[in-house]
Amino acid sequence: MIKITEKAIDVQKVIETASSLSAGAVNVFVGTVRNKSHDKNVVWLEYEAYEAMAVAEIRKIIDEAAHKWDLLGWAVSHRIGTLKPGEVAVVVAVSSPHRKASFEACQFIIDNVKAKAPIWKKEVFEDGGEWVDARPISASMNN
Amino acid sequence: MIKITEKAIDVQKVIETASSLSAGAVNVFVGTVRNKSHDKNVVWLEYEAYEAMAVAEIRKIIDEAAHKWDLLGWAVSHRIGTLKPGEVAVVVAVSSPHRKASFEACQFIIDNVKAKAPIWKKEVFEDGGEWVDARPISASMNN
Amino acid sequence: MKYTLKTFGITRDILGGREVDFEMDGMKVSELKSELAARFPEMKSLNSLLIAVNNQYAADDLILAETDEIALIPPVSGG
Amino acid sequence: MKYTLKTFGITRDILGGREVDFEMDGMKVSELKSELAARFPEMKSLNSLLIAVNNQYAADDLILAETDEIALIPPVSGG
Repeated sequence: MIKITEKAIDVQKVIETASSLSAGAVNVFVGTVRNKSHDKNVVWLEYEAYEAMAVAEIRKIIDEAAHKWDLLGWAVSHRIGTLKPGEVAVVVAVSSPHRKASFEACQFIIDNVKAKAPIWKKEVFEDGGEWVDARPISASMNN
Repeated sequence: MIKITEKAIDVQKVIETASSLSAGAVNVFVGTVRNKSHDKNVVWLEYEAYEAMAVAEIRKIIDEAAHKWDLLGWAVSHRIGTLKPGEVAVVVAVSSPHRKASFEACQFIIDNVKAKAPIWKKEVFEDGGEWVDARPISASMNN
Repeated sequence: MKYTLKTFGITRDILGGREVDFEMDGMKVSELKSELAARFPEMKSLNSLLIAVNNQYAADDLILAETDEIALIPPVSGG
Repeated sequence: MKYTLKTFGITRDILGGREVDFEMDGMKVSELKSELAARFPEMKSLNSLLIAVNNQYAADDLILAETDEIALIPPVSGG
């Protein structure tokens, strides 16, 4: 299951989707909104995705992971829209017969989703907002 | 939170216990009962723990992890009693500011819990039961 | 040639629209990038800019068609 | 000396009880281990046997007291 959604993510459901009766291990990464960034208070985050392409890119990443590790189940859910600190932005869950593979595959997937999936976030502080990583830090800090 | 319990583990609750508003990353390991072991059907598993000591050993493991990585929250819950295939036997959740630390700390904790905590499981097959890892494989296979 | 550009993240703020018509003589992805930089100097301040064509990241020498779905991909920051 | 042994996992099957009284002359953990192997030969088939005293894994030369909480720890298999 690959899902880009405006609704709150049900972590338990994502885990169940990735689970398998023949898997002993499920590894889950939950990315949440932090209340601080660059020592400033985060009021909220805006996420947007190029949806069709994001799903296609995540599918490629999953295929690559399934080629490297013995995966029995997997699920990726990414939220878009307005998120408050503490809310869940992304969940990746994978199951495999043994735990080492579940850790490695889950980390591979989230690392690549963050690096390649066309999804963007804007951090909104008390004094304005900023697209994360869009510009060099020195430039963006002067905004 | 360290918990040894006869009741079904609420994974979502364990994750929430480990989460923190200042953490962007939560890694979670869920160990489930497999329906096969050594190519035989598992009918159920019996888990038992030396509870007071198990809690003390897990606490030592957590302390060691908190010393090595920047942990903002953590929770370990281990089930005991009779478990059917698919049921959750153990959940480890840790949160940290960055995801790499959350993966490494979670793996360290589950690896050590499995190696050191005084908890035992007996696999019950259609033709009898066996304490896992108690004897060399050749001996136990002849049982 | 007249292309339609989908914009995301900071490129939407710079170009000022979700879908922007863009006329230029060139037909290559590399030419689109230089034209964007020429007409919107702020584009040069981005850490990176990729172009996606029909939901795939495109190489610089890819030839664009007016019917392609063309998207501007500034540095991603999901997760 | 008379000790009380808590048993777990396969050691409970071998000794036949959750808490077992155990009399012997020795007072060291190492002596308890050899006595167990002598009286319950099946103990020798285990992959390992640790002794916990008062909720801590004990070294072989630790001296046991009759009031200690002594537990037999066969190979663990949690998770």
